[in-house]
Amino acid sequence: MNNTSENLLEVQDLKVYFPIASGIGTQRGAIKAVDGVNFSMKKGETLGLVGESGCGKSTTGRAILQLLPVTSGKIFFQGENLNSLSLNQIRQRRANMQMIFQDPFSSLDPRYTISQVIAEPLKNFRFGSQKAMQNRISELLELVGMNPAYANRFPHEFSGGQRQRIGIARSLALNPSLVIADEPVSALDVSVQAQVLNLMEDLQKKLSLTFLFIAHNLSVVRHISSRVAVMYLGRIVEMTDSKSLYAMPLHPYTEALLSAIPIPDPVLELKRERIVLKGDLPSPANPPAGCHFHTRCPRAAAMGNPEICRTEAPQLLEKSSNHLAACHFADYAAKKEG
Amino acid sequence: MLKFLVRRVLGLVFVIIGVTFVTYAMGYLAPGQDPIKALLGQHYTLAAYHNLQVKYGLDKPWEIQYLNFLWNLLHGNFGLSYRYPGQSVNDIILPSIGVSVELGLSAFILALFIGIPTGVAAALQRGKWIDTTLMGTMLFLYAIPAFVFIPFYQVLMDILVAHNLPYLPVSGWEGSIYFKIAPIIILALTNTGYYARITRTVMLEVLGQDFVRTARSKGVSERAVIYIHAFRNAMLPLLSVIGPSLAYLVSGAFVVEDLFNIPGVGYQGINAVFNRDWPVLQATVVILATAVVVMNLVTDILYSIVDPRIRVS
Amino acid sequence: MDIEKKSESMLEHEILSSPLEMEPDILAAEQNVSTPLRDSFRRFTQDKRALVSLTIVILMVLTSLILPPIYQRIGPVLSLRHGFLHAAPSQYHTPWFINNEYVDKGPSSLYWLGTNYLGQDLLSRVLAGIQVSMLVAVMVVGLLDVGLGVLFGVLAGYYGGIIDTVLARFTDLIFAFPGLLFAVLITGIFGQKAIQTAGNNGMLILVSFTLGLTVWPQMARYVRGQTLQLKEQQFIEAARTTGSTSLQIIIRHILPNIASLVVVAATLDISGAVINEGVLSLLGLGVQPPGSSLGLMINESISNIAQYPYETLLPAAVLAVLVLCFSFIGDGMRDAFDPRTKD
Amino acid sequence: MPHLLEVANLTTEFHTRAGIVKAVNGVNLFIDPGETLGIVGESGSGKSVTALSILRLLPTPPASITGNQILYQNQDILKLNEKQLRALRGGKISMIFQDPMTSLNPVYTVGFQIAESVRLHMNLGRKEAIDRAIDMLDKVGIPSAAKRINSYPHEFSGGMRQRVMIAIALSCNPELLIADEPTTALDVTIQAQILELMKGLTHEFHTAVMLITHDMGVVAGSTQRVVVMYAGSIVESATTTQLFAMPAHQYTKALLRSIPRLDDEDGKRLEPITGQPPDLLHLPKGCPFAARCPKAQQQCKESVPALTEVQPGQFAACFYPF
Repeated sequence: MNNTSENLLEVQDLKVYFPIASGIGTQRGAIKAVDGVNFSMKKGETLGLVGESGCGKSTTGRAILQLLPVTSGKIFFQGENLNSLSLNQIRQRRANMQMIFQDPFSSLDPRYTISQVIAEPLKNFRFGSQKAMQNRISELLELVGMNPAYANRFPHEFSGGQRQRIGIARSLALNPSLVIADEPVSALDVSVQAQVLNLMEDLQKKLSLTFLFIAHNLSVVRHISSRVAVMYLGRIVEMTDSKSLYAMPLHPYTEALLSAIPIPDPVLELKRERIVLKGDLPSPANPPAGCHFHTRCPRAAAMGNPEICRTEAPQLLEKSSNHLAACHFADYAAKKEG
Repeated sequence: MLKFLVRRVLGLVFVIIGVTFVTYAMGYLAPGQDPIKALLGQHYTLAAYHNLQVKYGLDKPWEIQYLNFLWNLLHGNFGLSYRYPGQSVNDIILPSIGVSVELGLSAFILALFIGIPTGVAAALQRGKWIDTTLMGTMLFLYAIPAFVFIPFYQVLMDILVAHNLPYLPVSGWEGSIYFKIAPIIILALTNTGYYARITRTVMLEVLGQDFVRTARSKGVSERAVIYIHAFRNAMLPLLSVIGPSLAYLVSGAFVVEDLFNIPGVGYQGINAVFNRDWPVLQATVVILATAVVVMNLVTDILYSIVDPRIRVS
Repeated sequence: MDIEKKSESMLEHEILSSPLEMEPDILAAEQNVSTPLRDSFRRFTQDKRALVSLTIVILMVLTSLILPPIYQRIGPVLSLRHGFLHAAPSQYHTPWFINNEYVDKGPSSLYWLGTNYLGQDLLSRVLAGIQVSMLVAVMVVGLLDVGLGVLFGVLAGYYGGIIDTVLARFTDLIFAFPGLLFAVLITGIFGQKAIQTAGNNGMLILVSFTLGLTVWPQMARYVRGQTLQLKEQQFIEAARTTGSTSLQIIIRHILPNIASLVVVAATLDISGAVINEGVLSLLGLGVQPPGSSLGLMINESISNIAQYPYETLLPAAVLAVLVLCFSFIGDGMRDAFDPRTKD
Repeated sequence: MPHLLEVANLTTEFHTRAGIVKAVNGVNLFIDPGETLGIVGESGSGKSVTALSILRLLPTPPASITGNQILYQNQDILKLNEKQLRALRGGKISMIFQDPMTSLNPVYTVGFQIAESVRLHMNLGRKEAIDRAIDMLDKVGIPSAAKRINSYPHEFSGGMRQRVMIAIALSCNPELLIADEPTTALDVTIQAQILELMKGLTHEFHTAVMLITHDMGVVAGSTQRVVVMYAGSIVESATTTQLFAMPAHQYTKALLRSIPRLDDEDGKRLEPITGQPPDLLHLPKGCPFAARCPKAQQQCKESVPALTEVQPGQFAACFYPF
C-alpha cells in the first residue's frame, strides 16, 4: 500500500476546500468538497470513483491533475509529489496525465476543426513536423474509430458519441500513462454509451492505460473498473475490487446506492428489497459530525443510533482482504451476509 | 438585506467622492484666464485681487481647496459663480433642478408606460406583422437621437401654424402644459424604444422557460400565465437595465433643454461652459451624477424586493 | 453535474426551446463543410434590412471620399464682391468658403445642395460632416472601445483578482457620469485649448478621446462576462490539461470565441459615437466653424429653421440615416452571430 | 372497460428553417384507468413530444399537431377550445417535468403555486386552497409543511422540488398523471425516493400514470405496460413482463443487450448498437432502425413495417420480430 514506486498514482489525505465568500472579503466558511481522500493506483488498472452529485468525485479528479488549488495533502505521480511542483513543471507533466471530459458539447472549442482540436496537445509538446502531426492525427482518429477524412470538419457536425471519441483521441495524443475520465458517458444516449465504454476498454488493453473512471452510475463503473471506490460527502466510504463490492458491500451507503439502481428486469425488480434512504444529502459546507452518513444511515437506525456514529468519524480500514470500509459497524454487514 | 443596503450605500458614497474629485480636478486644471482677473476686469488693485482670492478660497493649496469644496458640498453649498459676481452657484442651479426633475421624470414614466406594454405585445405576437412593425418602429425611435427629431418637429409646427391648424410651442417651458408636451415626448423616445426592445427579448426568454410550461399544464389561463407568471420574472432583468438606461435621459436632456430653451440643469451646465463658470459646471456634473447613482440604487433595492432569491441572502 | 441530465433529452429540448434555429446534431454530414463563421455570414446575408443598410453606409462613405475632388472641378469661376474677387470651384466648393452673395440659396447647378447662412456650400459641408462622423467613430470604437475594452475585459474575466476589482471600480466611476456628462465636462473645459493647439484636428482627438473613455468600460464588461462564461466551458479546461499556457488559452480559445460579441457590440457602439459627436457639435463643444460636422450644421441653422428648414433638415436626415444604418447592421450581426438572442 | 385516454395516429412536426422535423410520426397508444404505462426511448425518439402533444402544450407554430384524435373520456382533446382545454389541464390530466430546478416559478412561494392549481380546479376559497396545499405538501413527505408553504423554490433541494411538483400535479385528484422523465435530473438515491412516492400516491388516488423515461430499469420496476419509441414512432408495445422476457423488435432487443446492468456477470462485454439514430429532418424511407439493425433485409429499407400483434398483447413494428 505504501510502496510508492510500484504505484503510478498515490493520493494521500487529499483535501480540497472551496471558500465561501460572504461579501466584504471575510470568509464565512468552506465547502469541504474533498475531505481527506486516500487511494493509490497501479499501472494498467482502472479504478472507478463513484458517488452522487456533490460527493467530490470530480473535484478529486481535477485536483489530481492540478486543475484546481489543493488545500492540503500529497499527490504522488510516478513517485513525484505534484503539489511541490511549479506551474511550469506541472505543465510539463501534463503530457503524462490527461482527462476525458463529461460534456461532449462544451469540451470541444466550436471554432476548432477536429484536427485542430487534436493538434493542440501535439503543438504544445512540439510533436514534430507538420506532416508527422497530420499522420499522428489520422492515426488517432482511426484509433478511436473515426474516419480520418473528417479531420477538417467542425464539432457541431458530429453527434455526442462521435464528439466523445474526438475528446478521447485528444487525450491520447501524447501517449499519457494516466487518464482521468470524468463521467465520459453520462451525457450520452444509452445505445451510444456502450460504444464508448467498449472503445475505452479496448484502448486500455491496447495502450496499457491507467484509468481513473469517475461516474455516478454504478452499473457503468462495474463494467470498466477492476476496483471501485465509493465516495460520500468528500470522503471515500468503501473501496475494494469490483466483484466484492457488488457481491458484498460493507458500507450501508454502498448498500443503499446499489439497491437504488433499477435493474432492467421486472421479475427481479419485484423481488428486490429496496433500501430507500431518508432525506437529502447534507450540505458539504456543513457536513454532519462524526460519520457523515449517520443522518441517513439505515444501519445506524436499525442499531438504535449508537453514539459513536454521531461523534466519531470512522476510518477507512481493511475489514476483509483488500476490502476497505469506513463504518464503525462494517462487520455487522459481513455477519448478516455471512 | 440590510448588509446589502449598507454595502450599496457605501459604494455609492465612494463613487460620488470619485465624481467630485474628477470634476474638481478638471475645473482646477482648466486652462485659460485667471477667474479672479476675469471678475475684476481691466483695472484692479493688488489688495482687491487678494480679497477676492480669499473670498473664493483660491489662495489655498489645491488639496485644501478640494476639501473645502467637499465640505461646502456636504452643506449643500456649491460655492460662488465665476461669471456673475455676488451670485452663488446655488442661486443659479437650484431653480433649474425642479425643471429638470419634472422633465426627466415625466419622460422616464412615459417611456416605461409605453415601452414595456409595447414590448410585451410584440413578444406575444412574435413573428407576426404586428411584432415586425412595432419592433421596426421601436428600433427607429431608439436609434434616432433627439436632436434629429427636434428640427423635424419644429418644421412640422411651422407648417401647422402656416395653415392655421392647432399647434404646440417650439420653445420654452414655464407657462402652460402645452410647452411641456413636446420636450417630454421627444426626450422619452429613445428610452421608449430601448425598453420595448429589451422587454420583448426578456419576455420571449421567460415565456420559453419550463415554469411557464408548468403553469400552462396546470390549466392557468393564458392571461394569468403572461401577467402573473411570466411578467413578474421578466421584471428582474428589466430592472437591471433600467438603472443604467437613465443615463440616456441625462444626455438627451442636454439636447432637449438646449434646443427648447428649457432652463434645466443641463441648460445651465452648457451655459456655464461658454461662460467658463467652472463652479456652476461642477455643480451640474455632481448633481446629475448623484441623480443617476441614486436611481441605480433605487432599482437595486426594487430588484431585491422582486426577487426572493436575493431577499434572503 | 447536471449536464448529463440536460443532454438526456437534448434533442427534444432543443426543438422545444429554440424551434426556429435547430441545428440538427445528428447531421448526415454529407453536405459541404459549414463553419460557424460561414453560418453567421450566411445568416447575415439573408437579413435584407442589414444588407441594404450596409450598402447605404458604404455608398455614403465612398461618396464623402470620392465626390469632393470631382465636385471641386465642376463649375464656373465666380466673380464676387463686384469683381474684386474671383473664386474657382476648387475654392467655393469647399466646406469653409464664405460667399456673401449666395446666402441661404436652395439647390442649383452652381451649389448642388444649396448654401447656408454664410453662403457656404452645403454639399461640401455634409460630405465633410460624414467624414468627421466616421473618423470619430473609428477612433472611438476602433481604438479605445475595442482596444481597451477587450484587453481589460479579458484580463479581468480570465484572471479576476485585482485587475477585476480595479476595472469594476473604474467602471462604476465612469458609469456615474451619465451619458455625455463626462464628455461635456472635458470638452467644455479643454476644448478651447485643443483648438488653439491643433485646430479642429485637436478638437476631434479630444472629442474622440473623451467619448472613447466613456464607452470602453461597457465593452470591457461585456467581454468580461463572456470570458467568465467561456472559462466555465470544458474546452478551456481541456486546453489546460493538454499543456497550454494561460496566454495560449487566451489567444487560441478566448479571443476567437469573443470576437463575434465584440464585433456586434462595436457596430452598435458606432451609432452611439456618431450620435455623441453630433450632440457635442450641436452644443458647440465639438468641431468649430469654419470646420464642418453634421451636428455643427444643425447648430448653425436651427435658429433660422422657420425660414430655411431645409438647411437643418438636410444634415439631420443624413445623420439619421447613418445612425439608423449602423443600428440595423448591428442588429443583423447580432442575429447572425448569436441566433439565440433572436427569439 | 373503455380506455381512459386513446391516442390515434398522432403526428407532431416542427417547422424549422432547416426543414420539417418529424418528431412524432403516427403514434397510437392508449392508457386504462389506474394503470402505469411506460414510454421509453432515447433522445429524439419523440417520447416527450408525444406527452406534450397530448396536453397541447407545444407552441404552435413552430409545432403542428395533426392526428385522427386524442380521445379522453369521449372528448377529443384536439378539438377542445381553450377553456375546455384548461379545465382538463391540471384538473383531469396533470403533468410533472424533468427538471425540478426550472419547473417551478422562482418568484412565488410553493404554497401559492400549489394553491393556484387547487383554486382553478376545485372551486375552493383562498383559505381552503392553502389548507389543501399544506395537506399535499405533507402527503409528499415535506416536513413541517405548514411552515414550508411560505418558502420559495430556491430554498428546496432538487428532490424536494420534485416532491412539490408532485404535490401540484396530484392536488386536484387527476385521473391521469403524465410524468416526463421525473427522476432523470436526480441522484439515484433520490430517484428511488421519488419513484416510491409516486407509486404510493398514484396507487392511493387510483391515478393512471404515463411514465416517460429513457431508463429501462425504471420501466421494469414501475410500469405494467410499455411502449418503446424510436425516431418518432412506436416500435414495440407490450406488457412489461412480456417486453423484458421476450422483446420482439430488433431495436428493443439490441437496446436491452447494450445496457450495462448491475447484475451482469463479471467481464461481460457490452454489445453496443452500432451507428447513430436517424436525422429527424431526413427520415429514411423504410424502417427507421434498418440502418443499425443486424437483421435488416432489403424489405426493411424499402417499406415501413406496421405495428402488428406478434403474440397476444405484444405488438411490434418489425418485419422480422424476435
